[in-house]
Amino acid sequence: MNQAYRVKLPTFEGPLDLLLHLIQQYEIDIYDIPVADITEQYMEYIHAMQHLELNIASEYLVMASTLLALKSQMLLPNQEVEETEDEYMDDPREELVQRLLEYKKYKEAAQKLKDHEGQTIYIRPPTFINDNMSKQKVKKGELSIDDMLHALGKMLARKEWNKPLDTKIKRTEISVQEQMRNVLQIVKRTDGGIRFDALFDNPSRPRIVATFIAVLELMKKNQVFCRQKTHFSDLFVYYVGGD
Amino acid sequence: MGISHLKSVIEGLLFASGDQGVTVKQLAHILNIDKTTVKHILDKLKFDYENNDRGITIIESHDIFYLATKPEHHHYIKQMIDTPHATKLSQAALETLAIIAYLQPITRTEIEEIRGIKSDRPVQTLLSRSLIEERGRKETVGKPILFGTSKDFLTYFGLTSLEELPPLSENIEETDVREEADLFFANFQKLNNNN
Amino acid sequence: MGISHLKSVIEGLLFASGDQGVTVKQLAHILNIDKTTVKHILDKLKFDYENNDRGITIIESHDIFYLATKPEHHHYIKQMIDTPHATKLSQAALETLAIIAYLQPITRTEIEEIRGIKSDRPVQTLLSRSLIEERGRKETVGKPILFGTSKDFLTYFGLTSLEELPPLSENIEETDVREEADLFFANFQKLNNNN
Repeated sequence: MNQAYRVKLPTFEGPLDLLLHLIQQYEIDIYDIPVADITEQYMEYIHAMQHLELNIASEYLVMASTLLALKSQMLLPNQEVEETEDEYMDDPREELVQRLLEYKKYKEAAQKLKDHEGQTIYIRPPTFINDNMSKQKVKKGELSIDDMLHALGKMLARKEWNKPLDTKIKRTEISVQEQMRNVLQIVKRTDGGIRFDALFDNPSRPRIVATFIAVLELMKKNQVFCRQKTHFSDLFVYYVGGD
Repeated sequence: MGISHLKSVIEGLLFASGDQGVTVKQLAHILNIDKTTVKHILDKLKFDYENNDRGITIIESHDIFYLATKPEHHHYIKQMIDTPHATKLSQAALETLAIIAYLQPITRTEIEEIRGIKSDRPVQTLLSRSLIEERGRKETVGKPILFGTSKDFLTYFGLTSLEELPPLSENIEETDVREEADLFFANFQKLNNNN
Repeated sequence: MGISHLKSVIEGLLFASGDQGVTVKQLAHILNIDKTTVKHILDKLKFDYENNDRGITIIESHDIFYLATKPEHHHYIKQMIDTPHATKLSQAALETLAIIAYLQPITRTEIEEIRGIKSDRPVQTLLSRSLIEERGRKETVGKPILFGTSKDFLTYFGLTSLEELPPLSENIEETDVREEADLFFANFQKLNNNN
């Protein structure tokens, strides 16, 4: 759960993303990166983050040292040699360029996927024929309780039926969605986390289940996490914070 | 929107409506056309489905329309359900089973309240697979059937007794709520650690 | 049994299999015909469904076939089915998903090499949203888990098969980085040429 504490640099998905941003911002030719300039920009960014006392993911620092090493390599005298095709192959920047290009490719693919988001295709649940269906005994250990709990968790992600005009279904009074919002609100309000059992204020059966499933789901969504200092001690639920 | 486009959208809507089905009124509303046109298109679809290279059909019950398989194909469908690949429990059945396991004895309506969706099919499946069984009737209006897990349920999950289950199950009345919550979580953690 | 009858039964079986789907092998077994014939009929069905008066289509994920609605009708179907504000995927999750989609099966470490940053959290998110699933283990040190996209990935983005993924952008010449990428691209090119 320690990733909960790792603050991500705003708007950047890692050092490669930050570098691509700088390259775009300064209209730099990706195949001919002015290492000294970009290193300076990059370091400025890192310092700004440090100044804001943000916890910088170690990958950013690794990249910083890579850039600094590149910079000093580029300053070596053999740079005087005229750039030829052969020289290009030995360009110390080559590896970084490849990584940037590779990353860029998938970043663009992600954007294309994003454009498709919401164009949902629907599949229906399987059909069963009720008449004289043979009783099918099940085999030992075909499934685990884990599967069952997983199904409970998935229940929430499922599309809910929009109550049609003439439906006979009685809507649940305590929806898990609602309970997730409640739990999240409570947890958000308490900085030091909240005792797990304090979430179960209303001891009615459906509410207990709804709350339990809500916490489970929130954990899966990485919106809250739980901590237990020692075995059998009280559990605390904490808010993870922005995604 | 031309008739063929309307027909395609209505087929899609019928398909997606699943077990719940859809009414003429709903279709008219979504497509922003009058009910007579909807009925006309449903008739056209029905006619298409009568062709013997089609495997689905429209059924109508209490003014709700559903897509369904053709009765003459039930033999094949039964065979598919009986083949190993399909014996895996569906998401709906698993959810329902989890709820029954935790809260037994429980009525179908109570299950539906938690799932927020009609659950007669999954209950039916679980019954037919002998994972759950009837446990008498609840002493309330309509005396609804109560369901609980069966012996086969234990076998299926490789358990020797219900006590091995992450129990929100039988002693709910006696267990104090706090204790129960702790138990829930302890189990959930255990499961998580196993991953 | 003639082709049109086979077609009708296969449509019925696809319909009945729902979100469990059905494989060519299963269909061949149930109908007692060879797999080539099954594939041939599936192609015929797909072709029929392309007609613009049809509202359903066949999707394929890892050799399992499902009947589904058409992506272009999502707007109407959404009006009937309330999708409770499914949170959009974060940039991190989208990037991770794109890498998995094009390079599957792939390990988390390989994803992290491309993204240049730890990716356990987006992988977790994608797993919990059932957009990716485990696809065995890689035969290297530590036997890391391999991830691939799921059927829900296709339905979420309105794709009927992985082949519909948009081709990766050019500057591919330099991609000695991963053999898979080249392989994938070769496939896309083939597809593109076929269109």
